[in-house]
Amino acid sequence: MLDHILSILIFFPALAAVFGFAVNKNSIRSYGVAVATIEFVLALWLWFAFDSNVSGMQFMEHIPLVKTFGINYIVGVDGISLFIIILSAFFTMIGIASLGEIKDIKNMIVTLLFLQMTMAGVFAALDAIVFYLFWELSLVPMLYIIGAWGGPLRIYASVKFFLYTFTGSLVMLVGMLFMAYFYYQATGEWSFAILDWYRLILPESFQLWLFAAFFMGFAIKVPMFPFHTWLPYAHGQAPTIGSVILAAILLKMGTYAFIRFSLPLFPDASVYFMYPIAVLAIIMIIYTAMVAYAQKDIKQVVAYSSVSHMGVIILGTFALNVEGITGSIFLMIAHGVVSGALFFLVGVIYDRRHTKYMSEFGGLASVMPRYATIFGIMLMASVGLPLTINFVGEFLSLLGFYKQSHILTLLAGTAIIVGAIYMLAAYKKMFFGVITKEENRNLPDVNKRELIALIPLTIITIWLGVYPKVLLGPINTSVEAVVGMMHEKSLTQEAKSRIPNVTKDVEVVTNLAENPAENSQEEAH
Amino acid sequence: MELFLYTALFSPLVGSLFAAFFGASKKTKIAGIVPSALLGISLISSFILLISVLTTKETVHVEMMTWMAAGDLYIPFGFVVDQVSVTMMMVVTLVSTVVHVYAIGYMDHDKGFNRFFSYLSAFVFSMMVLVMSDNFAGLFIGWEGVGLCSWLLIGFWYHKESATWAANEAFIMNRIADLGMLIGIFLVYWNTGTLQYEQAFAAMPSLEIDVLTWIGIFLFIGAMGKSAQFPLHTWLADAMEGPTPVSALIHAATMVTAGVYLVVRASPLYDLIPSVGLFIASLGAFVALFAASMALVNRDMKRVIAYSTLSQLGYMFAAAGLGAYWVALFHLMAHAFFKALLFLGAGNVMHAMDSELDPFKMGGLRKVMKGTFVMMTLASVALAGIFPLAGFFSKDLILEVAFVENHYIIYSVLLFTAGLTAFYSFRLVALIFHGEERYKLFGIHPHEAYKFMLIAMSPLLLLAIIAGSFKMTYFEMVTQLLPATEYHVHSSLTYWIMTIGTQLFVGLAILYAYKKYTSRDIKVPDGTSKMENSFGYKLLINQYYIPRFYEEYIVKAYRELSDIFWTKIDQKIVDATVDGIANVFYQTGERTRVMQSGNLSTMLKWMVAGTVTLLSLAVAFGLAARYSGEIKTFLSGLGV
Amino acid sequence: MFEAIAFYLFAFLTISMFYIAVTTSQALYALSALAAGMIFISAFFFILGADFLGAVQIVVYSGAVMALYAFGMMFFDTTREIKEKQGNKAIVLGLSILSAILVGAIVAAPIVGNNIEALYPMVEGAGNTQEVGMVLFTKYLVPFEVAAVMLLVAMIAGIVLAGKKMDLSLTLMSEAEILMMKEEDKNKKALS
Amino acid sequence: MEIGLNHYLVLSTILFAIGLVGVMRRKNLLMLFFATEILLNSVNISFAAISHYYGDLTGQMFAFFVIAIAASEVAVGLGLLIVWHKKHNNIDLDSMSTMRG
Repeated sequence: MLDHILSILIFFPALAAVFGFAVNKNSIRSYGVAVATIEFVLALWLWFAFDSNVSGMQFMEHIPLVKTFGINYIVGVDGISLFIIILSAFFTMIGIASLGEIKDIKNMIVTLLFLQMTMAGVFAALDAIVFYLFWELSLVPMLYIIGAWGGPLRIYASVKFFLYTFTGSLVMLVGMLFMAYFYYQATGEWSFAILDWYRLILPESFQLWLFAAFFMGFAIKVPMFPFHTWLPYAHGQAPTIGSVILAAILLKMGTYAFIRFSLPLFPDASVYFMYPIAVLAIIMIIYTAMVAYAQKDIKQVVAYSSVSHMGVIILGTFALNVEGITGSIFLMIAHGVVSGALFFLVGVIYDRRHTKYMSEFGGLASVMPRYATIFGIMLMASVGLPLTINFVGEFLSLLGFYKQSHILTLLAGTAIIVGAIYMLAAYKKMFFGVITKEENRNLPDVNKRELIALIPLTIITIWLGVYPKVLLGPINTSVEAVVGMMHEKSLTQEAKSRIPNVTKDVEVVTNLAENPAENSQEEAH
Repeated sequence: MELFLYTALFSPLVGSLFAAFFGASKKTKIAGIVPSALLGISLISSFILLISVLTTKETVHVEMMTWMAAGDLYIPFGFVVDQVSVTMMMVVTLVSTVVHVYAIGYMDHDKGFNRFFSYLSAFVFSMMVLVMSDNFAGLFIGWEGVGLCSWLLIGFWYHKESATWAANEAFIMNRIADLGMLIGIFLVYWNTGTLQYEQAFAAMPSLEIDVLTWIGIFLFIGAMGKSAQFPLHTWLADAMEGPTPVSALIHAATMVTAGVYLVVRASPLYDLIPSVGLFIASLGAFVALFAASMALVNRDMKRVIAYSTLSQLGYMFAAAGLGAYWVALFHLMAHAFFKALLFLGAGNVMHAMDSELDPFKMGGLRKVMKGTFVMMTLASVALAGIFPLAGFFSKDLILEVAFVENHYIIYSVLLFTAGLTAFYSFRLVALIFHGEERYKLFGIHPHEAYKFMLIAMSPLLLLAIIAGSFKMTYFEMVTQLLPATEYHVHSSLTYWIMTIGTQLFVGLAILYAYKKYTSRDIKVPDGTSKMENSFGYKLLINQYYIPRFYEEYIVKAYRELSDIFWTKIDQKIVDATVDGIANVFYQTGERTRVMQSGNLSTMLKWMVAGTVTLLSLAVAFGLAARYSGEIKTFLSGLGV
Repeated sequence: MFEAIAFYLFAFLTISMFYIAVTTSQALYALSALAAGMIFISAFFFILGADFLGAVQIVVYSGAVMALYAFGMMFFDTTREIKEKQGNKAIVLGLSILSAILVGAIVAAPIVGNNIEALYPMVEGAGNTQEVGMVLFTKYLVPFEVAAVMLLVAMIAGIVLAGKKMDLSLTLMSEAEILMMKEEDKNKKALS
Repeated sequence: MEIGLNHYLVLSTILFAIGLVGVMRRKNLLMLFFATEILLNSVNISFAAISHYYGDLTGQMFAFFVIAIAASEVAVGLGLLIVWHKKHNNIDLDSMSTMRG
């Protein structure tokens, strides 16, 4: 069973979702929880069986799909993807368990299970086509969740979300096809397997174009400034569970893909584009933090804060050294936990008051002390206080990038200031002061079902903040391999010096680089 | 010894969690007593460690577990008890134990009693982490931890707008400085490859002076925030919105001195960069004078003491900057005792006066509050630096340091400030305890605080009086770690002239204050007197207009800029572009929809038109392919 | 010479006939003109030596097709004028001529270039009908059969369409009406 | 004054143009069918001509199939036309607008 655990992880929820249609409406909730729990246990089992000393892929499966074009069903995990898969299973579980009273609950649970399949698929896929398939499939359930259960502007928001991200990924698909074509030119065989692509050394000019193509797809998904405007709408209109999954997992696809594709495939281009991307990331951090400060709607604050934090993740990724990349992967997990929790918390108050405007609240700390406490902890985590989960990631990301640029890190570091400003301001508006609205006077505190989601998240937030080593170990091992490979593969002097040499044996077979002229001639024919 | 170390460190945490357990329930005394008792244990453990360090001269160094490890970075949870940290531990645990016990009485009537103790103990824990950590990252944990607790405690009465505002201000100001600190830490890591104090400091002498200067500057920026040095000082006065025990513990004795601790801890670094040290000293002297001047006129009892704290922090930085680290640390310790005492006394007064803070509305309180009167007067004497109280030994030493190091400007500034210090301290004492009983006009019936609160304060009183006598023992202990420079004025004549002159100067200032503020003419100022309308007074009472400047040009600008970013740029430009692109497609569809009129005849026309287009394309490409050679030669002939 | 005269004569005739066919407002005139044009076209086939094709042209067009149209017209009220609102005539003419020229150009392109080869050269000495038969039943056998099937299908379709219950339209009826109709059918069957 | 292939092609082009004019300006469906026949015939002429001048029978074959297709088109088209006429009592193109987008 362990040999196929990844396929089980991917397809079990989808299968269960299909059966879910047949389940009685009254028992669908427990059915959903049961399926999601099994999925989560499977994910935990994967972690147990995972050998954290191995840097390469584990639990690989290989089934040929289209042999002529080298399209195969290949899945596998390493330290980079393992924890995101576990996190996605975890969020599906607590998401379903804490689902409130909504209409068409059956459809919602089925959709969530289907979504879980696509998420697991994206992070486990090691074939570009399979990856692309899951990547696009993940849009569908999200579109449905926003469009069916969203707020008043849901149609606009969901269509915008879908078309925007879809456009980006089409550009990415073109990039993938080109990549496979280059592979064909170099070796005479077609292959879409990422691990095969890793062995390819591309001339710098090709790298730049391909990097740009992949960048479009990833950047919109992240979302990077200036491609971020779909996100506030999507978050603003999505139901709580939709926002949670979107922020916690779906956004991570973009940053994960940067590490899985862009860095190892195009090391020279990564170095070439490092500064522009870092500048974008810094704009993202500061600008969206300021926009978040201007918001009147608490959910929008959290949404924009999400973008701001993603900026730090991007920055860590493009630090191009072990510290930075490890930090950015850890921050993906951290941000997933924290922003997921914050969206849950916003959902709690929205369920009670059916408004998200901060001016409607005030003085909640005295009415809902437990809620205020949990919100406070998550707020501090979001601000990046040490001993919470976010700090570890942010610290490592910024530390990593400091090696590349002092000034830019100093600017990016303002994240900890501007982050504190909007978060504290929002907290003050909502929880401090005296109660001004009569409706707020008798709000019930968080109930059991909400605690099911919030307590584990709080525990994780602090546990991983104090003892991040459990995650950092495996991540570090895999990242070292990636960085080592990037150093080996890089062609330009600049890249060699920017990417540290982590001595690991990396096998590099083909080399388009040696005769780029010939290849470009071939292309012209 | 490790056991004592862990006990000293973790018992406040246990106390905090214990009190937090009762957080949401009704007030119970036990939520205050248990944390206080646990702090007592922590105090005893610290004391045992102190004795051990004193006698064996050995430090205790433990590594609890790994915190972060990635790439070459390795950060453990490591703790060290050496001569410096044990001093700080003693100060922290002692003052906090006193404050805890005191707060049981002070917070007696407050709804958030349990919550208060939870926060307070959490603060002590953070402070202990800060001082005991053996690496920069651990220091940063404590650093941010105390910031968090400070935020919680300043905003403790969260229903008050001013309190929450002050809390956020403090947190954000500290964050600005923390960024500097973080950058300093990054610099240390990338240049020395480690964050452990020992290895990092060992590697520093081989580094370039530029790098060291930057490290020193950035770390000091961190210290500036926490110790409220100019220009990040405004939060400290506003932080007085918190309950008075908090002011005593956090904003006088411990947290604000963390910056001084950092500089002392990083003494091997600052020894290498004397220019930065001089800057620190100059800034310290400036802040000492600057803060003292604001304290002269302020009409809020707690704010006066807060400015006095600021001023004394300036003294400490002056000493530390000049390389006299042990002197700075000594003043830190002495200051912690008498300043905490002063604050707690002020707390008693506040209690008695129904939270009235304006000393002009008090007067003559010595009759009803004997104990408090004695304590506050002695604390003020200590603060003013009169022989033989603690302040004399530590503060005089700083003056001597400045003199011996030939920094006469700093010396004279500090000397002048000493006079100011004496003046405003006794202005306060005189206004509160002497003169007419002006409070009667406001119908207040003052009463003395609980007895056990006074008893709780007594250790501080004792130490404020006798701390000076530990000077030599202390010197011997600390200088095993810090540079053991003794500061002696060369000729004994100069020494005596200086000392006696200072004492006289200070004494005169005290007398002047007494004379001015015990007179019967003192009225509650109503903004009409000549002095109140003078430029100098206005400047001082408005804190040099710095808070207003921040509000007008930074806070407001930030808010407006944010609004512009959102409404103008994000919505009108970025999002509008995206929607614009989508609109192009949409409009194209909308326009071309006319083609699908359903009228077959029209559609046939379009069909023909489409055919024509395609055919012409075919012909054009056919021709282009056929004559490609000619076209190329033609184009090259044109020079394209 | 004779060929040239014939060509120009028939060209003139066809063009004028077809012109009448597309311009006249009388359906009957149009029909007659079209039929005449078709017969004139067969003349070109004869000139070009495609005797078989010419015969087919006359039989199929002037016989079958025109007869069909004539019968069709009996169903319609041909006497009624159909108002033919016209848009911009210039566009219509311009587009037509342009596309015609382009088609001509494309068709002519390989011929001008002289680079097409005869795939199925004419057999010397054999009559046109023979040649056609040989090619049609060897190389084009399958398309021929397919065409036959297509004609059969078209025939059946024509009968079904024209002969169906013509007062009903499934597409324009609502669900309920269709259901009702089905019910009626069932009842009828049950009765019989 | 030899008649060459080009003459036929020009003729065919003219006829095609006439057919297109018919397609575009006719509002009577029946007339539209007529115009279609003209289009098909014009093409047939060029097929036959090319076939003749190149001594290749393929052209004639195509013309032959075109005629077959024309015949079946008429059969089906006319059937549909009758159905339409029975229902709406007219065959005016402008009245057919159920495809309005």
